[in-house]
Amino acid sequence: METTDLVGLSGLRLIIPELTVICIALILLLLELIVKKKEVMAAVGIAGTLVALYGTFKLFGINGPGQAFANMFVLDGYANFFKLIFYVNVILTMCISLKYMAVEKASYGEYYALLLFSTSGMMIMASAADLIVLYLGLELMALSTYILAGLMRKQLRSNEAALKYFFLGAFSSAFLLYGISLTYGLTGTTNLKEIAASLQALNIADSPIVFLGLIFLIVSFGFKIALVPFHMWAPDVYEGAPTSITAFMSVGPKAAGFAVLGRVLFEAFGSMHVQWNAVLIPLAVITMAAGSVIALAQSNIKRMLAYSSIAHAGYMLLGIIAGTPGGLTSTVNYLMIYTFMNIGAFAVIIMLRREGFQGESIDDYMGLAKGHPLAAALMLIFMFSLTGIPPTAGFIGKFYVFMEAINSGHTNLAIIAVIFSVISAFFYLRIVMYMYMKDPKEDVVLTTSYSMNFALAITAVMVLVIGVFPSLLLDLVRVSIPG
Amino acid sequence: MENIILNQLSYPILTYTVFLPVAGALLLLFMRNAGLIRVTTLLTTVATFVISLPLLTNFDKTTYKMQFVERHEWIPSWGINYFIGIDGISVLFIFLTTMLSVLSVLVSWKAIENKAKEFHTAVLALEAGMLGVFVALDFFLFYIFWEAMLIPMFLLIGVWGGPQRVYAAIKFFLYTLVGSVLMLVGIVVLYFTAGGTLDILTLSSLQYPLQLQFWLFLAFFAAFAVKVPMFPFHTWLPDAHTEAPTAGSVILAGVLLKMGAYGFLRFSMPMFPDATRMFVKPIFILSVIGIIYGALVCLAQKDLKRLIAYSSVSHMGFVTLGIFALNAQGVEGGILQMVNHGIVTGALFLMIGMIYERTHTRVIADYGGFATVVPWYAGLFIILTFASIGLPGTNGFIGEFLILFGAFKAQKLYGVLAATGVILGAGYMLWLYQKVFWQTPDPDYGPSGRHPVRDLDLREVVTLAPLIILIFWIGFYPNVLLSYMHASVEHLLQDVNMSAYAGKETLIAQLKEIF
Amino acid sequence: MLKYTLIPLLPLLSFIINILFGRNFIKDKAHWIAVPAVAGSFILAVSAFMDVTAGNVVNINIYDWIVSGDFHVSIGFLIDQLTSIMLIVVTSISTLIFIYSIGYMHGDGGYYRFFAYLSLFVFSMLMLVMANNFLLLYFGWEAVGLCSYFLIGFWFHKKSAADAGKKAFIVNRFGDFGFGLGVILIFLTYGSIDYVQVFSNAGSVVGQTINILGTDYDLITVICLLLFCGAVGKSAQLPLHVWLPDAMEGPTPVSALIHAATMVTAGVFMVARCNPLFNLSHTAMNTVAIVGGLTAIFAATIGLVQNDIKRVIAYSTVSQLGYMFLALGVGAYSAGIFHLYTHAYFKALLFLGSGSVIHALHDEQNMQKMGGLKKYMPITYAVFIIATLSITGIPGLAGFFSKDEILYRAYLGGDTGKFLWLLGTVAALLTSFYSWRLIFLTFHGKFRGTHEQEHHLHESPKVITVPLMFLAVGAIFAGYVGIPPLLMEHGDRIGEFLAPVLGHPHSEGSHAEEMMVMAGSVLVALGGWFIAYRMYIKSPELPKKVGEMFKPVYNLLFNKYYVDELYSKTLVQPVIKASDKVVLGFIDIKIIEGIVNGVPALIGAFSRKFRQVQTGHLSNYGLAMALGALAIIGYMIFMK
Amino acid sequence: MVPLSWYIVLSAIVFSIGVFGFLARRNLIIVFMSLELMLNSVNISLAAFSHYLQSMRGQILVFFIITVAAAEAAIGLAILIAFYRNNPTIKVDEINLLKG
Repeated sequence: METTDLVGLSGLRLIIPELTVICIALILLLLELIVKKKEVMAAVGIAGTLVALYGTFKLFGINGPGQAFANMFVLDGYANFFKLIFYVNVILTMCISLKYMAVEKASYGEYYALLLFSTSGMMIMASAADLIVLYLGLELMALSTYILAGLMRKQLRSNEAALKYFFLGAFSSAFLLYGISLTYGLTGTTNLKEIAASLQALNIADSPIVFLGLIFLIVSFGFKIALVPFHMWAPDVYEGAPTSITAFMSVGPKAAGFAVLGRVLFEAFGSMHVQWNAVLIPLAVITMAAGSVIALAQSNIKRMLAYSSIAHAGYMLLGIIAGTPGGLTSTVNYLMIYTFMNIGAFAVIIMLRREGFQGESIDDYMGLAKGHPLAAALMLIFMFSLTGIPPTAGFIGKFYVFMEAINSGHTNLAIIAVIFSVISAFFYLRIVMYMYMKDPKEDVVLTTSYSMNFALAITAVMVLVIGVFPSLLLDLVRVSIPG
Repeated sequence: MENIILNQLSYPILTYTVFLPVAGALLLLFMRNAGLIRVTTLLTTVATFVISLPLLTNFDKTTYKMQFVERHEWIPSWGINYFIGIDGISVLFIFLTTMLSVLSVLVSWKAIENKAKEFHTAVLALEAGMLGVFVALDFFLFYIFWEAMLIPMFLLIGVWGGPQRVYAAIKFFLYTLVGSVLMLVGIVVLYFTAGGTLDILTLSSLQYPLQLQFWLFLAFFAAFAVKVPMFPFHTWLPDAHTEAPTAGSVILAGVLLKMGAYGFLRFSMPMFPDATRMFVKPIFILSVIGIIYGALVCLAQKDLKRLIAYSSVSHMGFVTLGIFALNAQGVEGGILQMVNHGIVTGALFLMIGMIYERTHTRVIADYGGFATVVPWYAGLFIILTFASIGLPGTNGFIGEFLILFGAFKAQKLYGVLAATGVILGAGYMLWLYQKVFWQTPDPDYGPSGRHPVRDLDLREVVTLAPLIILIFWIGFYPNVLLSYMHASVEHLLQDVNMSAYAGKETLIAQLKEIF
Repeated sequence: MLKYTLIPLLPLLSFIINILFGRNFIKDKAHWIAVPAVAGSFILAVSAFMDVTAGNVVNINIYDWIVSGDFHVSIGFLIDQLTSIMLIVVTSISTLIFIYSIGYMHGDGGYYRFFAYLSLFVFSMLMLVMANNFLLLYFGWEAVGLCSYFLIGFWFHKKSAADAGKKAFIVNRFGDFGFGLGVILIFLTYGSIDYVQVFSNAGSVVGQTINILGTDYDLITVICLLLFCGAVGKSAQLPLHVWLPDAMEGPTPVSALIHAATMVTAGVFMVARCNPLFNLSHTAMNTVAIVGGLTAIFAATIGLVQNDIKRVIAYSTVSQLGYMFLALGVGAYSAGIFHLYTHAYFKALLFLGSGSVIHALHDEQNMQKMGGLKKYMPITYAVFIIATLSITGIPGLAGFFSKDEILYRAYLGGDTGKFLWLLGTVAALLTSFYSWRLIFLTFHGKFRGTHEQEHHLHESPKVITVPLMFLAVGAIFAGYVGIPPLLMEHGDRIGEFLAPVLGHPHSEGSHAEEMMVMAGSVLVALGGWFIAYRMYIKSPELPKKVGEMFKPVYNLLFNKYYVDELYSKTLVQPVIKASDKVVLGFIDIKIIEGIVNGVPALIGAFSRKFRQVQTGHLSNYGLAMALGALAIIGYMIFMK
Repeated sequence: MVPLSWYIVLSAIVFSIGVFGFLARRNLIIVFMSLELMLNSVNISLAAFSHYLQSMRGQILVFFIITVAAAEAAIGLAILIAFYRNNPTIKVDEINLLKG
């Protein structure tokens, strides 16, 4: 016993999902030498993820949070639910990537491996109970994503996107580290729970230095979830990166960022709720404002969705600001819904891409409903869901977040939020308007595949089903995050 | 709960009524042939109408309680139920909605060529949404329908509308959305004040502090005033009406406009009685302005549809005036006038649509002498004209008289001012009729002319007949509708007039209490 | 029960049948449905009259019309003395005019339409007079307005006709506006709008006041004046008389039936019906009397110089209606109704006669283009003479009795009464003058029209002349139901008959006074004839001279005191202009739409501005992050 | 005996220099080096803290940082080279294809 504990082998059981994902990633790297068909690799990837998913659900059962590796790694409902989001994210991304990467002439085998590595990084972040682990997970995720963003190495836009993402990412992780070091210096530990404890014990909750460290942490997390003013990378990277990766990035790192933000703020700095709220509220407001407003003037749909995802980060933040377990739940719930509707939207965008046709300009959507009613209808659903109009899931997400914000007494914030959601409605409607109310310039040909259709079906169905029967999701979220 | 009557029928009639159109819409998804689609849609709407009839026949007029109630758990974690039912206020709108849907399908029979499938899907979705709004007894459910309705309407206007359709559609959508989201915040606040329920009946039975009432009333007012629409929130209406396809205009005028006033009756009044009494004066003022303003603008209109659209502003002014008179005559008159306006203005839009199909112009000046060109058409149109003027013997009179009566009873001055609207109404409607139908026609439109205009055909007469019949039926025997309302309206007025702060009637005193 | 219901129902049926099937099936057989219907209701009316004379007044409710809260009104009939007389007048005249129309409208494109509308009118008029509550009265009131709208605009292809119809309806709406409010106020005062309840406790609210814009007014006065507004509109009294002359655009039978005999007298009927209320308010009574007196003389003066034969008669109608109101105003209700009843006959006769003339001259209405017709159309001439004698009040004819009664009652009515009597007498002089002027211009002298007109001149067919004769009989003998006591004891049978409803006249005067008044009226009648004779027979050039002499006066009269112009300038045009330029052009488009479209435009501008921040330079992005961090730190320090 | 504060201030200064370099320099390589500077400033403070707190965590993290930094360098340079192939420049302000 002694020995096992010393090595922490017992903990291995808790990281089975992570291990699975990483092993599959490694296998894919080797497989790349043997098989040439990318479909196989995607299939293996998806299969592996499903195994991990299964593992996660087996572990779901364990009552109470499971600790491992000297409490550096925690496995609780919170982590598990985020992992669920990551699985969905990566599976859907793989589905929509297949044909697309071929069209982009960038179908490299390591693509799928990298997706999985990045995902494993996110999973580690979600489970990190210690700032060190958190840092490692974050870097694992980030480094793989940098590469993915630049994967179309023949295309300058992709290069530039990767470049910017890399430099700014590194810049932000420097902030993270500085924050960690400050926190460590004052609390003498990097374990979140112990930080909370020593904040109490040493009674330094209102020491400016601690708060300084916290601010640096918020800055770097804000970078990952694209809060204004740490969002500047997002539009450029979203536009430049391969669309499938844009979809991946718009959900994965954002969710991971929220995962760590939530955990750090609630577990470690819960006692400083007032202080960090004072910081987050203005951030949330300007994030919603900038996101919704600047998106109006965009002509490239990927870029527009980048700003939209910034605005959504603002809405999600409301749940954190609420500062209650319920608030956290609402944010997580929002993230899950956001995953479906956003990837769905990007899937439609990807369908338009074909040999010698970018299909990224909003004008390319003119009269889509004439040639491809189904695709247009799907896009319509996703757009209205992003706007937050019932009976789509988007509404449920927004409603829950606003509910928690108001419940915690931030009614004014909620009013601001709804106003901006009306403004944002305009640019989502514009897509619908282009698809249905304008005549097509040239007839668009869609590049579809079984996997693509599968992804679209899943996302659309989920968006509608969650919209009509929210309980299906809500109950799951609520059990994973004890209120 | 004591103030509901569970569905007395053997089958969940309301659920069937609301979701049959959805089923029809889903059915359409698997169809290619436009003709088949039209027939299916027509059958669906007719079936919905037929299914909804037992609501009228089995309705218990003696009670104010919610009837045909169905309640199932829906989102337990939020304490939200699938909770539907109707009372004397909503039952008539169910009837109106199901009927007008049938007619709007009929009238689009030839008019809609492109994207027929999407069009009819949208119409059915819209019908379901509208019905849902009127039956929902849970605020969350209500809001879902209330917003969901916007999507098909947005498409109807934007896709099948006139030249300015896109502008009109987006204006309509955003305008109404702004109001709705503010209401959403109000709903959530209410949710927590009431301790985690959105059950409308429970919410109505509670007492809220005056300050809260004040703000919530404003939040709801934002949503409802835009929908009504009350001056000065009306400018989306002319554009939407003018650009929408006939079916769209009909449903817009016939049902959507009613939801604002319905909201006032169903939510604002019973939940915030004190705030309601506080806002009577401002709303009276806005209503009177709306009545006269709308009428004056009509005098200056050059476009047929635009004129009718602005006349709606005037008529809905009467409605709000009536329901905020807070006495039986006013409220019942208001409700009746909503139905009347649905019938008359709906019919007017139908007829304008029919003539537009023939002449392809809505400019009043292009017409003239049509009484000789299309006599039957002219004959039916004059009936609508006088119904809209409020001539005794037509439904318009009953509504307007009761409203003016109620308003006069409540606040003499406003009653008198509003009554001037009756004169102006005669002014613009007769002016319109003369310009379009009297004097000598343009020979081009004559039977031997270059674009001969044919008179109404059977389909169109069938489309209009029920409305014409209703006009006279209600005109000579309004009790057929009024009798449904009495109990509910009486109960509503009790709620409004006896509440914690009843007595302190001066606006200032209450405002002091708030700030 | 059924009988009374049938009275209005028959014409309604005739309307429905004609309007539905007239166009395609019945066509020029329309009268085969209309005439029997109205004749039928005439017979029923007579029997109803018999019942009333037999002493059983009927008050029946058919069914509940509107029930809302404490407001309750039903469709129901009250058939008492007053109603029964009105029934006789309406149905009898209608019947005759229907028959007349068969010939007059023969071959008109809208033949079936004409009879349909006419039947609808009769229905509405009957509802109006038979109603047993104010709201049903209001129903008939508006309905007859509707019919007059249709019938004035019957030849709608003529712009003038279309305008006239619209004008009539809208002007009436002004009156009805007041009337409607009056009805509401009555309910709020008495808690009911059934005649019986209201009148039975009319006195209960004497002295109560109503506060309007801060000042208190006597409640009953306000009610009466509001009701009177309606009467003013419907009966074309000052200042709402403008629509009636234009209404002559309609076919002549319409002018005869609606705009002379029946509809326009609805106001008189209504005021008489409400006499229990009016009796309680001197102010109201005096208003009624003075408005009536002024209108009488005002319209008469205009009538002096008009050339359109129908317009002359129209103005004479307005003036005669003035008489009736004068009578009501001085409390002589029965006299007013009496005049209403006699007037119906001789005025219908005048109109139909002129119709016969117009018919013969192929729609020529200008008297200056007529003349010397008496040898071509003797019957018409004869009936014209009878009617004129009657209207000018030559003893022995219908007009004499009623008009004399009115003047006498006025005379007895104190100082205001004397003044009113004076007005009345002068008006009588004028009436006599223009009536004879009409005769002389039309039938005497030599024909001034074109040749083919002269060539086609002929007496009208039987179907036209026979009703004329019937009416002529009426114009002569109708008056004998109201012989003044002076000439015959208990001669005023109509007065006594109506007494239960209208009460007895307040004051009785001496025989001497009565003689005096009578003599006066006869004198002015003859005087009028004499002047007219001098001017148009002896020296036909005189009128021109006089016209030149009093040019301004002449113009003023000829242009009807410029009332229409006044309204157009001060009311109609400003409203139209304002609604176009100010309300729509400025408030709606500039202000409201400005805001509605301005806000999104502003946001769009912001959007385009702020996207400049996204320069694409790595270092700027880093800077933004660093500054953001700094800002937060600064914010934190600021918070401390 | 060097007091802790000196290390903290040193690391703060170095960090600031790094930030300044990142924002001010135009040569991507130098920008990249500034990043490394920032990371190492953190290493200084961590090491100092860990020594004064007598806890190993800080120094462990330092090793991790060094490792990750190496990986980061590899990837960063790879991206840079990929970029350079298509657009032979390393001037920061010539890289603004994506903007707005």
